[in-house]
Amino acid sequence: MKEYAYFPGCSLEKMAVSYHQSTLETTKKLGIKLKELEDWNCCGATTYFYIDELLAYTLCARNLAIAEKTGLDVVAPCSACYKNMFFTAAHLKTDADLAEHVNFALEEDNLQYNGGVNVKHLIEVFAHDLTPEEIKSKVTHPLEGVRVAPYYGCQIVRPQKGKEDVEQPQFFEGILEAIGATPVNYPLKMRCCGGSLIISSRTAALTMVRNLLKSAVDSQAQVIATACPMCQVNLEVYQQQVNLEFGTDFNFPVMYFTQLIGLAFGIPPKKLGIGKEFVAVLPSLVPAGKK
Amino acid sequence: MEKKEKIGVYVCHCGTNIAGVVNVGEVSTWAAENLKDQGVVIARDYKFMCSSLGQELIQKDIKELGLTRVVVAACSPHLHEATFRNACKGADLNPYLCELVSIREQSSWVHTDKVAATEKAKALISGGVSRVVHHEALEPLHVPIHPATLVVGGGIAGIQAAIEIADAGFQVYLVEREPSIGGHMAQFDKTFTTLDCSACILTPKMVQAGNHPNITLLTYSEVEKVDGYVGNFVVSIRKRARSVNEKDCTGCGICWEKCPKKVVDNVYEVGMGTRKAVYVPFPQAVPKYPVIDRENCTYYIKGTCKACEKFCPTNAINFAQEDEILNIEVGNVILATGYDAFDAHRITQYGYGRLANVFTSLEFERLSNAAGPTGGNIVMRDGKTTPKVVGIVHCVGSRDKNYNEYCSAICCMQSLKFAHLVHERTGAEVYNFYIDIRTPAKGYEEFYHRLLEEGTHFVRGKVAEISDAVRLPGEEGKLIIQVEDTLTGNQLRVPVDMAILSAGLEPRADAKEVAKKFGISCSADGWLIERHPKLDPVSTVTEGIYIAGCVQGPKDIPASVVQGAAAAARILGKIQQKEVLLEPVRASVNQDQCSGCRICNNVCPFNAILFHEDTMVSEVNPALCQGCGTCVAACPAGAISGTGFSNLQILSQIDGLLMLNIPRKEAVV
Amino acid sequence: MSDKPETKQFEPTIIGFTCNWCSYRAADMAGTARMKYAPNVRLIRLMCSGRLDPMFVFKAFAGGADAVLISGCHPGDCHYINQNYKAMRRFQLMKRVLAQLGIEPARLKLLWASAAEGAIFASEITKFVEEVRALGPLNFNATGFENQPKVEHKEVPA
Amino acid sequence: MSKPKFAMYWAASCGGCEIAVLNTNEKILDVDANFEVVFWPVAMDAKYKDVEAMEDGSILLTLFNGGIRNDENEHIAKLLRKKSKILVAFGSCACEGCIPGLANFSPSRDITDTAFSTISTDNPDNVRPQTHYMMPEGEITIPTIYPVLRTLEQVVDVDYYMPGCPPESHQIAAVIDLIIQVLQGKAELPPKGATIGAGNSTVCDECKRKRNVKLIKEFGRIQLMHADPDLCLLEQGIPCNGPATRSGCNARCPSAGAQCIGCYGPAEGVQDYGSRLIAAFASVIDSEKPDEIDKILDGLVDPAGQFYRFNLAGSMLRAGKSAKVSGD
Repeated sequence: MKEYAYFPGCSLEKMAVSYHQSTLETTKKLGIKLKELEDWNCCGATTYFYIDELLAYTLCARNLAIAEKTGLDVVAPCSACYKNMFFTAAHLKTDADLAEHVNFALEEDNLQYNGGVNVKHLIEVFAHDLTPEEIKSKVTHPLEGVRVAPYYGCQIVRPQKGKEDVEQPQFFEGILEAIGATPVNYPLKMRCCGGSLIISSRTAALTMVRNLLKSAVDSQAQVIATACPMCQVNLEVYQQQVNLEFGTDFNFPVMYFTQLIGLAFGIPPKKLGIGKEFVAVLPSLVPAGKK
Repeated sequence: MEKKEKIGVYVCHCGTNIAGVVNVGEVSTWAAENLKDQGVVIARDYKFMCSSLGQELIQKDIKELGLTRVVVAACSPHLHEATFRNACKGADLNPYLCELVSIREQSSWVHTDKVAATEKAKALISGGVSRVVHHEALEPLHVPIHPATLVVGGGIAGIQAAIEIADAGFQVYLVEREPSIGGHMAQFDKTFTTLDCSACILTPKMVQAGNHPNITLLTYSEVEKVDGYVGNFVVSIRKRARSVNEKDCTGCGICWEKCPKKVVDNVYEVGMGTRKAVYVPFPQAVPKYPVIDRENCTYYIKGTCKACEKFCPTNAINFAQEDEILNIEVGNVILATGYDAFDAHRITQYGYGRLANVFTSLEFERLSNAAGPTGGNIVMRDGKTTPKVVGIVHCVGSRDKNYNEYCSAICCMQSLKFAHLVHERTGAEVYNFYIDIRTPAKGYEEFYHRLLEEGTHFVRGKVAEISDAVRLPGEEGKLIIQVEDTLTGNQLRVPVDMAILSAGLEPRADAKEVAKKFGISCSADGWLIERHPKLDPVSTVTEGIYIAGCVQGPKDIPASVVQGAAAAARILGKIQQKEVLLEPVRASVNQDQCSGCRICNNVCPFNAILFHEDTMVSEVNPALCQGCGTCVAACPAGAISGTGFSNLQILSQIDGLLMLNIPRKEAVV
Repeated sequence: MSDKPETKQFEPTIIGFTCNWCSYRAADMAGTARMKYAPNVRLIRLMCSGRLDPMFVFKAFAGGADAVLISGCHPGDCHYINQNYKAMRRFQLMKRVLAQLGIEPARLKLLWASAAEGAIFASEITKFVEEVRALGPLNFNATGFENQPKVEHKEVPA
Repeated sequence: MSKPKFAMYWAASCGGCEIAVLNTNEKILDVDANFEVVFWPVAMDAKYKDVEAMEDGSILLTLFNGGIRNDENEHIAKLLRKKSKILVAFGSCACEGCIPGLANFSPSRDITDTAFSTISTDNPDNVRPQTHYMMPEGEITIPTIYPVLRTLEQVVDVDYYMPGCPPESHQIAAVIDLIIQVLQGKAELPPKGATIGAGNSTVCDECKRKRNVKLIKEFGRIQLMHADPDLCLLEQGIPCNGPATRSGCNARCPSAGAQCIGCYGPAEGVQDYGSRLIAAFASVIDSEKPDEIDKILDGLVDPAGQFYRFNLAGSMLRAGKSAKVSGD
């Protein structure tokens, strides 16, 4: 049985609770044990690294130190959490001076980080640690004919791991194929969703969201699959704002990839947090008769 | 030391180049006094040792003082070792008894502290003197030369080389892997700047090579094994079964007309067109005999068909034909195995293979070629639509740390040629996206200006992405080229109908194996290494092996032809001499001390070490030995010695450099 | 070494082995370009770094060198195909033996330099000299026997 | 006519050399028949004084085994040199330092510490030997230990070298025969400086194992490997010193299934035994990747011991840095 240390991150507690639920449901089905870190803290999000780098590293290192005690790889479902933890782990490995400072601070908490943690994004577990056959074996309701735009966002492959293609990766498509869906060729799959610009530079962010939605429509997708709470919010929640700003009429479903997998696994939609969206999920995905 | 050597030390001022930093007078006086015990009988300093007066000074001393060894402290041996060796030879002293010590490149030019530089010069001379005592008089090795030559690769460089040698009256074996000679040049439509039709200038050469009485053409063949050494190579060549008897075939073409099996041609037509299972790659192929592609032929797959055999008027089809191994003897070899085009799939953001209307340069060559799949019509992938806007991306896979750091040399000119052809034939608007425009040969810059006048757009910037994600009005159905115009600092989105990736050149996928087979080396990039990048560009470290064309590095047709001819000229010179002189810097095995442990056997990359099973000893073939000395160091029994770089020479030089050869008087603490 | 004044900073003596094709030419190149570097290294030209016999290194240390530099063509660029790999393997094994003999392995340096890398050659030498200076003199005196205590010979009682 | 005089002496050595001499069995009687044994501390009672009283050059043949570890060794080496016509460095210790020479890895301080203050030593007051000590009867002295062990030739001029740890008895017998023949005028002495009682090539020459081209992916210790009994051991990754070691032992160890450890010393013309093996082993390692090479080298657990077990004192460096430098 595969076992990971699980770092849900703040978003999954409230805003992205459906991501949290669907993650737990689908991994349970696949026999994967996610052990939530004890007493984890915020990853520092986007902003903290620009305010106090050392403290931000320490913040992430605290989670890493807790994870190190479990001896497991740590998995983060949020792309920003993943990126922060991954970079922190990488920097601490190469910068002895930084490691010393950080460990000095961690000592206050009786913690120590020795550089032994492997950080993974949740999607890597599905894409690399599981074979397509393992996923296929759990599929009871293949999403046949459903055209999905795999939206990677800008952070998942940004710290390049090994030789993987960072310009046109294909692993998300692989997961979608395994659950019977049809991944469309989505040219902007690696583009930024605007991230926190939605607060600081609203028009710019809305333009980015508009481009992503338009490209999904042009690609004849029926739904966008995401792997990050921030992407999900920008693409889904801000659609009405985009429509107001640009005179468009998007009403385009956006779902976490784990929700799509869960549906294919025959998990009841409610358990996957479906029903809380701003844009209704495709009726074909949740046919009548299923709760 | 039984006999005391008489050594002369000559310290050069090199004008002020050396004397400005090193106190040459002090050095020479010091050498005369302190190196006396080593055998120094005279030490002089002189303004320019390399001048004829300087050389005469040495020669005079050799004659009058009976010098048996000479040490010259001057510039790098790479500059003047030959000069001073010849000077010694002129005075009847074996040239190998002269040692050049570099006190210019290694002292005066690189140090500012005059005292330290002078002391270092003394140490270097002391090392040279200690070493020269153990030099031996050497004679170059004489090896006879077989007059035949092997040319590997039938592209333009190989063809040129073969014709030059054959015209001079000597036998040439021209080996080509594909069914026809011609190489990449046969795929091209026009050649840049002159816009000559490539086939028009290449075909006569191919025919000439094919018909030449002194050229044995071995197409559809590959070199399996190379043994021997300069002047005396024995080469095994696998002549793959064509399934066609060459002596019966007339090349009439009925077989490929009747063959029912169509195959996508991934070689000559780069996937843009088809051929039959029995085929010649292109109409002007030399030789004219077809080949049956056994992987795709219905008979070989299913056991029935034989349409070609039925219709062949001369019964030339031979399904049972087998590969033949030919063993030939040659004196010299030219490697002209060319290049592979960069695989544009690797740059995923340019969408080649994903976006239909992204083409590679070789695809465009076929597209624009009158004999190509579209009859020379420049159309989009649908086979009919003429593009209105075409973008040409330079440096695809070149000058890029992620792929190849080097410049592929031909892409700028190739792109300009494409721009011209597109413009001329379709009237489309053409954009060239370039990093720098490089036009460094006769008529090239002028061609660039011609393109500028034709109205081609030039955008300086590396293309970030080619995408079909439309955003703005007017972009529908187009490919969007995203690029920063680095001259204006603006981000551009250029909608085009067709994008052409001007792919760079890469070493052949098997370049390293080929190099190993022939005992030469590849650079880290994979291009074969020439003996000297400037002064000896077509020979290699292995005597008798020459390189020509793109196998040595990216270059265009004129440069390839030049190298082919140059390699041929070098070989003709060698053949005319009938024998070759080899540097006597060689290793040899003392047969009494060798106990056949076989540690040295595969230490030599030139296969110069032979193991005799009967006597259980190893032996170095002096003609194959390149004198690196690795086996000398590797021999656990100390049974291998190196002429010109013996242990004694080097150990003594260490002693000298550390001044251990100088009797310590009161210096001992 | 003994011929240097005590008051000045320690000036190490380093023996350097170069190959004829790359690193010696890099030294030439550094010279032609008048790049300055520390004068402590005295170079020996071998045809190839593959010629490097561990004995040469030990001889240099035994003879009073404070450090030894081995240089050759970059891996993959050897003029003799792949002989520099043999030098690399000997270097790695030699370092282990030196460590056992109590000689700091940092006194033995392997430097790849192509004929074009005069600047790298020069700066690496200067860097190496500083590293050796920090290590201090090796004082490895294997030729004499000066360290033996002087014993006055008395009649040895039977 | 009186018989020519013979002497044999042991300095820093184990005594194995004398046993090897006795192992020549009845050949020892030939020695007695042809020589007058004047000095041989292991076999007969003699005093240094008696030797000192001899005329210079009056002993025809002296076999000297053992290295020079202290001032007594040096004194006797010089004394015997003066008194002997032919001085033979007998056995590995005298020729190249051998096992006693391994002490050259450590400073002499550490060596005495090991002898007098380890956990197994019953020496509560940490008594240390003194070179001079006053007793009521007068001053007594013991020899002074030197910082490093030297070979015989590093101290005095040596005429012949006879390697081996110990020299094989059949080789000793052959040398005795030769010298007797020389005495009888039937043979000539080899040139001065020659190695006697051994071959000129290497152990491989006498080894019957089959040899191929070598490419080593892994080194291992012989007890942990299942070695092919007919194949060259080195090829199988067992660090066999045979390729660099002088022949003369009939490849005893490899024939018995064990790797050669090099007791016969360097082959003819070899200047630094260990260097030869370092270069040779490294040359045939089958890897071009530094990490992988390091991993392969990890299989050689004690490289300095492997390459210099018998030869350290006679090697180019002669000793480790701590033994050399801390000449306190």
